[in-house]
Parts: sequence; structure tokens; C-alpha cells
Amino acid sequence: MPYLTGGVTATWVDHLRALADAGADAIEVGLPFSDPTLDGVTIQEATDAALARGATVRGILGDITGFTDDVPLVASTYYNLVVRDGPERFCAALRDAGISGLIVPDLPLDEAGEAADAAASVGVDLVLLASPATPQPRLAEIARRSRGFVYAVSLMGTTGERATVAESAATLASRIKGSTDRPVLVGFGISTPQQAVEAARSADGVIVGAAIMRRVLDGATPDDVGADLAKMRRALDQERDQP
Amino acid sequence: MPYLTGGVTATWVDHLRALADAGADAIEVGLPFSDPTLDGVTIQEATDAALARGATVRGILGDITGFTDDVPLVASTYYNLVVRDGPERFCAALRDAGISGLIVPDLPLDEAGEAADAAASVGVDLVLLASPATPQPRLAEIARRSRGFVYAVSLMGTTGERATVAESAATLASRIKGSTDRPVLVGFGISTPQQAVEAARSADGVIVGAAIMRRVLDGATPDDVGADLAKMRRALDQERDQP
Amino acid sequence: GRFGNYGGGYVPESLVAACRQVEEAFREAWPDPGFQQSLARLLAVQVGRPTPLTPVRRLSAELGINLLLKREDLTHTGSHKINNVLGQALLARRMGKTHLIAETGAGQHGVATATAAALLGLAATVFMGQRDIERQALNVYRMRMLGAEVVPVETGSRTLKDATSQAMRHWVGATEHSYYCVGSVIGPHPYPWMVRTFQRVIGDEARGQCAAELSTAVPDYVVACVGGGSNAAGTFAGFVDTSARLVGVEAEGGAGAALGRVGVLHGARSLFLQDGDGQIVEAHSIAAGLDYPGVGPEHAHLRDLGRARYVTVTDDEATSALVRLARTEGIVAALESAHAVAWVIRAAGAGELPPGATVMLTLSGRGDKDVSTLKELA
Amino acid sequence: GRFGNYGGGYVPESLVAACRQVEEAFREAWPDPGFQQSLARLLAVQVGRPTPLTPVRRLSAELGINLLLKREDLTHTGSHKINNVLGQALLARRMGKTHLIAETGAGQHGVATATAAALLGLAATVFMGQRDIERQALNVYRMRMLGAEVVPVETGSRTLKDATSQAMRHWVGATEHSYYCVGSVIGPHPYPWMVRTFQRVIGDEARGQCAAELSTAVPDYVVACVGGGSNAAGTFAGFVDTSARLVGVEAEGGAGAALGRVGVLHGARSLFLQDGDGQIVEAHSIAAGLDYPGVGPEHAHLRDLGRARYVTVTDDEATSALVRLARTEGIVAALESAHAVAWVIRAAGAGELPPGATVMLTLSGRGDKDVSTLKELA
Repeated sequence: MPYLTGGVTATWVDHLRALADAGADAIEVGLPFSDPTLDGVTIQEATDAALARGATVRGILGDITGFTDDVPLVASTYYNLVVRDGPERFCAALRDAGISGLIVPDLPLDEAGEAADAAASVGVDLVLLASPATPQPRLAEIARRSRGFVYAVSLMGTTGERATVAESAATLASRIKGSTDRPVLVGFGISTPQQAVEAARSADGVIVGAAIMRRVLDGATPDDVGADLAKMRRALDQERDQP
Repeated sequence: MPYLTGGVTATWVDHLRALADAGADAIEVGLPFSDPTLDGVTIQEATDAALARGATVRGILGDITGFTDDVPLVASTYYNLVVRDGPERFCAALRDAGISGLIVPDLPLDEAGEAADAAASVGVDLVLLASPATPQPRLAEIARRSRGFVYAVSLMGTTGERATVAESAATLASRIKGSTDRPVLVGFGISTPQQAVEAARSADGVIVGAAIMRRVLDGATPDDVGADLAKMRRALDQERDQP
Repeated sequence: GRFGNYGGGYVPESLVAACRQVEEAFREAWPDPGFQQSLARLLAVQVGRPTPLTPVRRLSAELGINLLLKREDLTHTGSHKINNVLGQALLARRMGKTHLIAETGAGQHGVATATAAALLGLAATVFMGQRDIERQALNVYRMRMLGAEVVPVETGSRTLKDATSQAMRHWVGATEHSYYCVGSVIGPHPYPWMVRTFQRVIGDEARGQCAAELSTAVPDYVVACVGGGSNAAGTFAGFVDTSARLVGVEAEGGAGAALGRVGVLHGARSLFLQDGDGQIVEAHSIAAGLDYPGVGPEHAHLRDLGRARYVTVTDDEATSALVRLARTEGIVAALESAHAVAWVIRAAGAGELPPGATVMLTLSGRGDKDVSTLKELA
Repeated sequence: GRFGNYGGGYVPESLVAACRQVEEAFREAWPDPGFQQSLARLLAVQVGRPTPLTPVRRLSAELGINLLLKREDLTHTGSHKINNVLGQALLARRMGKTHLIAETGAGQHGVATATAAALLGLAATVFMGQRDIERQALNVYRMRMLGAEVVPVETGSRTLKDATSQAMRHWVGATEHSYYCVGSVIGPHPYPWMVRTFQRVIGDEARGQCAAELSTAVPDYVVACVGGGSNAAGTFAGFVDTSARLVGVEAEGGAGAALGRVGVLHGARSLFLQDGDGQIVEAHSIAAGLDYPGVGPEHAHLRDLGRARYVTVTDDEATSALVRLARTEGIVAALESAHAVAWVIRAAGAGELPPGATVMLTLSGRGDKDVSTLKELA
């Protein structure tokens, strides 16, 4: 599942479409917030670029309304933007724009009740995150209450490209899979096809964010980005087809 | 009595001679000290100039040794220079250079014992100063213990030119004259022949320092300075000749 | 952890365990006589507590009131920040942590953290916005002289808000050995509660000193400046159960409590300055310590309850108050604290403070750090 | 007025009456319970006395001794100067004077005088060498903010020595309404004695605190830096009748007590740096407060008696000591005080201080004022 910051460029929807066409299972659309406390420099930069362009939640949702139905979209943002509208209005707006899931990195299990109820009531999946520091009983509870999939944060750190996949990624994914039948997607620090393959071994899928956004910020065209994702898709498919 | 800072210029002895020739009753020779706490800007400047030229007590005394005998010389300096050599050696050196008196503005009556004894033992007059703030019994004691003359400080302030002679000058001179038969000379702030005349009315003479040094610092020749003093001398003589 | 509808722990899952660990350590340490003794001794021999309560005679006479100042400006390092930092640093050491992480705006919390780290033999990493680094160069040097690493933050507005975000990001990757030493009553649970608990020494001391100084024992008004609001929270805690009226004074350009709307930032639900889209707005104040777009959750709650009032003061009013206090009492206050003084002057002039009213005001810090700012204005 | 062969009143006749008036007023005020109460209250509520005695654990462990710091850096305005100034300002008001005159070098005594003047409703005129005005621009602004007039002195070396001379010159013409508030244990009688009397609060407090803190009650060594020597004089006064060895630490370039010769300057016979002709030599120290070519007469006497030792420290040693104390204890000391710390470090390293020796050191002020000086060196 690739990640794209909503509104990062004037033609960001073309990038979105290219990612869909390149074989994304789903796409994470970032709704930019002024203070992205869990993001590393690349997604911070993408966020700043989007906000500088005047991107708003409403504008981004407008841009994607009517987007192709065959690739599910999952919104991700910080909780302040959810609170601003109120969780119910916010989730309803997501659903109206055709978004099926929501990731809120600064909303841990303990604070998620209100948002979970609001999301559920309009049929949006509130995805919860688990981290390598999450202890066992809590991990089970996160897995139980997460909807859509469980987001496995691969390492203790922020989003962003890394040279290698953290060992903690496989451990965490296995621990989550031991607690639930829900799909587990691994994110944070996965940049290359090889890293994706490695991370996917113990999980149901991977999330690639900063690596794509770095390319977009450096001026990559929708075709460029699509080609990158296609490469990763192929690597993952080959791995899966092996015995 | 004119004042001249010793060593202020290379040819300062010529100025000294010009002052003698212009009718000075006596001449006050300043021995420059680095921290002249009772002097105003003009004599500070003269002091700095002399020290910058490398003037020393020993050098100045050497310069004036053998100076004409008919005009008495009175040294003035701060007490640190007296202490440096020890009062006895210091006073002996003054006497050897032909200096007959000593004025030390930061040596009040209460601290003067040692210096007075040393001066007396070599026949140098230690001149004490009285000020408008000096109360009566103390004034009498100063008058009694001063030698040569009593120095009446005309005003509460430092040396330097003023527009008018302070009223306190006449009052103080009269008070001192009421206590002693010793001559009373008025100093501080006396710059012009008119001021000299005014100050001399209640005293036996006046001391003119900053006004002369201002001219010397501005480049006045010995003849210029002699002419200035001669004017003042004439004014004083005319006044005295009046009934 | 909750103050009415405010507070909570809105942190990434990666920090949940770390925050719990801090909470548990604090809950265990606080009632421990050994911890209390260590802290009390540091506050006495290092900080110089108790700080005096100073009756200001000349300004009081001019204003027709009775003004008393709680002198946090006389503490070691020059502001109330040290009270909290020493408590947290002792806690960090007790938890076996070897590093302190902190954010700083004007540099006072950074200097306090660097000081506590040096004193207890810990390392310190202080995040500071690049703009603040330029504005407060001398405090940066003070921190470095104390052995702290000062990390410039180049993101966003490059001020306190962004330094706080960056400190949190850093902590996510360093929870094993590092303790995040939050500088105000902000952040996720247990910080707002814990920081106020460490700062309530101000209010408790002042309460006792007022009882000795005033015939009424309790002042009519208790006033303190509010950025994040730690000196105010600590002060109010000592008087919340009395009849004293509590007044928090914010900078007009950083008035989270007076002008903010409900939101979530840096781990807590509270009041924040934000635009219609929910983006956090940059604060602007001449006082770097008030240059924060939100307020601690307890203040939001006290405002909702009506137990405390939050008012605003302009840069100009604060500057004038600083000069007036200096000229009448010989005290050069921090620009932050001068906001509280400015409100008292205005309120006394407007008759809002009745003649003879007794006012206890916490002077949160000294103004030496602000002299170059004021010099540029002059 | 006399300390053995030193002291006295070597002032122009015009100042004799003024000095007598100060002496009489002080002799009358000091035993007056009303004066004592006023002063004690100001020292408590304005200055923040008593100041703590801080055991420094980490540096002590490194040095193998037991070092205690008397924390004058925690006083209002940041140095011991305020103790003396408040005493003299109260005296001036009692004498009916409306103006304070002061000289200042680094600006600490000037700031203290401006502070006391503001507090008591007096005017203040502070003389400061033009070179010091340039070096200490922020303290100049602090004084002006407090309402004082700062007069640049353009004569001589344009530093403290010349500012002192100029203050005396000004006083000659202003004795009726003005009180000369001397900043150290220098000047004519009664100043060295009176200033030490006002400063002995440091030593008396420290004596009592040592008794509570040390099993031996009295420290083996009592150490303080010496410029004119007021913090040392006040400190030593509390211990002169004990077995403690007294050590005054001077700057190598301003070592009046260690290297000076007998002379008379600024009203007193004492020890001064001078050339063979008796001209006073300029002092040179990185610490502006030690940048004075002489020492108070009582120190000259204590040296002659052998009751106190006077040692010197270089600029580099002082700077290193400042950084080391900051890194180990979280205390940024004034460069002046760092000289005393530097000697302790050197003496402990050289075995001159025996292992386990107890050392009470007066930290005369805080180093905030020196940060820009140090920054330039770095």
C-alpha cells in the first residue's frame, strides 16, 4: 500500500491514479496537518508543501470524490483535524468522498473510543497501530479493536527511509498475527522492493510512504512513480509465487 | 601664583621662566600623578600629556634644579608619589631641587603628621588646604599647622575654569584670615584678571592653574603665557594701589 | 490525566509504554520520603528555595492596591522552570535513564534542563527552533557551557512548537535510555499533572507566606502569566481551595486559553490557536516563553469551570509594565512575568481591582535574558 | 578606619566633612534596632537571604575534597554587591540624601545601586569607564532601565579606576544632597569598614551553615576572590576568629594584595600595582570585577598579619574552572568567582589541599554577564 500526501502538488490526483494503475492494493492518502509529530523529514516536507499550496481536508476530499472504485483509499491524519470537525462529521465526510479507512497515528487505543464509534457508524474502518514497544495483552486488544487491518509500526522511530528493515518488524508482525486473523500491514522505513519483500514475509502487506514522497518532492511524474510501484509490486508477487 | 604641570611639554621650563619673568610671586609646579582625583579635565589632560611624555618626579626636579632663585617654587602632587619615596626622601629631593613648599590635595590635616614632620625637617613648607566645608575649629587647626601659606579652596568642586568666582571664596578667605596671620591664597576656578582681582580682595593672593594649562595645551608659547600672566599681575597691582 | 474534557494521552503507540513508565515511576516516587527528601534538599541548596514574597511598596501605593510578588526570578538559573526540571531529572535518574531530552523556546527550560543534567551526571539534548537559536544566542551558549547538546530545529515556524514536535519525534526512537523532560504543563499524561505537582511548591510557599504577611491570610487575587502555563498552574494549585480569584495572563498573540479552540496537540486535548481548517496557527509574542499556540489542559478546564479567568495583554503593555516595575521597585522582570504585572496595572487603573485589594503575583523569572530584546526596541 | 598600617582618610579637605557625616550616621544607625530591622527585611524579601550553602558533590569527588559554595550568585541582581548597596542606600535615605553616586566596572555594583535607588525612591548617577560601557553594554541598559543615569568616563584607562576617580570628583561638588555609595572595601574611612560590615552577612551566614553541614563545624579553608575585596572581606569576617585558613584569590593581572606595593589611592593607604615612579598601573583581567589595581586596606593588613594568604590565578585557569564547575554542578559562576574555584582546583591537584579537606568558597556572583565574553573566546 503506497502513501501519498493529499494536495502535495497541483496534479496529485494523477499520481494517485498512477499508483492505482501500477497495482496498489490500496492507497493511504495523507491529509496534511501543520504539526506531524510522528513523521520524519520527507513527509514533513510533503506536508509543508501541501499546506503551502492551500490544501485542506475538504479540498482533498473533493479532489478524490469519484476516484476509481477498484482501489480502496485509506485516509491518514493527526487527531486535531478529526476533532476540529468532530469525529462524526469527519468520518461521514471521508465516507462521502469514497474513503474506506482512517489511520490516526497520534490516537492510541486508550483514546480511540469516540473516533472508533463515529467511524463504525458510517462504515469507515479505524485502523489502529501497534509498535514494537506494545506489550502483549495490549497488542491483542489493539488487534481486536482495529478495523480493516492492523498497522504494524516496524520500528521505534518516525516515518522515513532507512537502509535496512528493522529486525523488530518481523517480530512485531508475527506477534500481531498470533493475535488476530485480520491482515497485518507493516509500515515505516520500507523504501526498496527488496525491503518490501523482506517485510512482507511475516506480514500481509507493506506500506511505503517516504520513499514515494521523496520521488514526488523531487519532481517525479505520475509515470515515474507508477513505474517504481510496479517494480515493487512485481518483486512482491514473485516472492509470493515461490514455493 | 600660577600653576604649571611639570614636564607637560619638552620646553616646559621655558614656560616656567616666562611665568617668573611675568611677575609671579611664586610658581606651583605640578608633579604629575596617574590618578589626579581632585583635578578637573584641563589639569587631567595636562597630567596625561606629561606622563605620556615620560615625565617623572626625578626628571622634573632635574629640569628645575638651578632655576632662578628669586621666584619661589612650590611643588604640588598626590600623596602616592610622596609615599613611594617615603616622605623624608621625597621632601629632601624637593629641597635639593630648590623647591620651598609642597601642596598635597589628598592629604588632609588628619593624615598630614608624617609628611609635615618630614617637610619641616628639611625646611620645606607643607601647605595645608581649607575648603568651604571645613568647620571652624578645624579651620583654625589647619591655619595653625599649615606652613608657607594657607590654600583656600574657593569652592566645593575640582580644579578648572569657571564663569564666576564662587561666593564661598571670599567667605572662606575671610574665615581663614580671622584665624591666622599667615598669608591666604585662593585657588580653584580663577581664570581671568577680573576674577583674580575679585578673589584677591579678601585674600593675600590667588592661584591660577587650569586657565594657564588650557593655553599651554592649546599650544601657547612661553611669551603668550607670560603675557597672560602679566595682564593678571597688572590688574592685581592696580587693584592693590587703589585706596 | 484528565482535567474535565481536557488532557489525555494522544501519543503514537510507540510512546504509550514510555508515558506509562513515567507515570508509574512518578506515582511510586512521589510518596517516597527518600525522593521527597532528595528533591527538597536540591530545592533548598541548589535552587535557593523558599523564594521570598516581596511586598512592593512604591508601585502598590501608585496603584492603590497591595501587591505582593512571589520571586521565582531569584531561583538558580533565573526562572521557575528549575523546580520542575529538578523533580523530573531526579525521577529520570531513579528510572535508570541516562539522557534527558527537552524542548525550549527562549532557552530557560533548556538552561534548567542542562543545569539539572550537569548536577546529576546525565546527558542532555535540547531541541530549539532555529529562529529561537538566533534570537537567544546567549542562552544557547549557556546550555553548551553546561555540557548540553543543542539541536537546531529547521521545520515549520522554527520556534517552540516545532522544537516540541521534534523532541517528541526524537523520544520515539530513544525511549530506552532517554527521559523526555517536558517544560510546561502540556504534553500527554502524566506530564501536565506531574509538572503542576512539581511546580505547586510555588503556590504552597506563597500560600504560607501570604498567611504570614496579610491580615486576611489569603489574597483577593492571585495572578500569573500563562504560556503553556506551568508557573500559573503551580501557583493556582496553592490557592484553588481558597476564596482568591485566579487570573491567568496571556500574550495577546499567544492566547490559547482566552482565544483558542478545542484541539489535540503534543499529546493532550486542550485549547489551541488554529485556523478554520484545524491547522495550528503560529503564536507571536515579544515574550518567547509565551510564544506557544496552546495552553495546558488544566487551564482549559479551570476556564470552563470559571475557577480561573484568562486575560490578554499586548507586547507594548508588557514592555511598559516591565520598565515601570524596574523604576519603582528595582526589579527587572522577565517579559513573560511582565504580562502579569501589566494586567494588574491595567485592572487597577480601570477600577477592576478595588482600592486596597491584595494581589499575589508570581514573578516567574528575571529579565536579564530580555535586555537585548528590549534594547532593540528602545 | 585603620587596619594596621593601612586605611585612613586620604581625601581632599572638601570631602573630609562628608566622610565624617557618613561615619557618624553609620555609627548611629548600625546599633539602631529600627535600622537593623529595615535592613534585615530588605535582605530577606528583596535579596532572598539567606543564600544557600551548596555542597558540590561531583566536583568534590573529582578533587578528593569536600567543597561547599556560598551562593551569592542567587541574590537579587546576581552578585553580593546588593548586600552592601542596600545597607548604604538605607543609610543615605536616613541621612536625608536624595541621590546616590556610584562607580562601576563590570556594571554589577552599578546595577545594584540602580536597583536600591529605584526601591527606595532615590536618584542614582553611576560613573563607568567608556571602555567598560562598550564591553558591558547590557548592564548599562539594565541600569538605565532601572532609571539610573550612567555617565561615561573618558579619562585615563577609561575603566573602573578612572570611574572611581570621577565619582569622587563628582561627589566633591555634590555632598549636600548626594551620598557616595562605594562598591567595595576600598575608599576613605569609614567605607572599607562599613562595606565589610554590610558584607559580613555572607560570612556570618556561612559560618552557621557550615556548623550545620560539617561534622567539624568549621571548614579547613575559606576561599574567596579578591578585586577590591568586598566579598572576601565579608566572608573572612565570619571566620577570622576560627581555625579556618583564609585564602584570597586575585587575578594575575590585578593582584594588588599579592603583588602590590604600599601606596595611597582613592582615599586609603593600601597595596597598589604601581611602577617604579609611583604611577598606578592599569590592571588587566578577563573578569571586569577583578580589573582594579589595588586591594582594600583590610586585606593588606590580613596579609601582613599572615592571617590570610593571597594567591593569583590566570585568565585561562579561571575560564577552565568556570566551564568545569558548569559541567559538573550546573552552576555558571561569574568569572570573578571562577578565580576562587580555579585556585581550589589547582591546589587540590597539587596536593596543597589535603585529601578530604573541607573548603568553603564564596561564589560571589553568577556568570550570565560573562557569557558574551566567554563566547568571544570560544
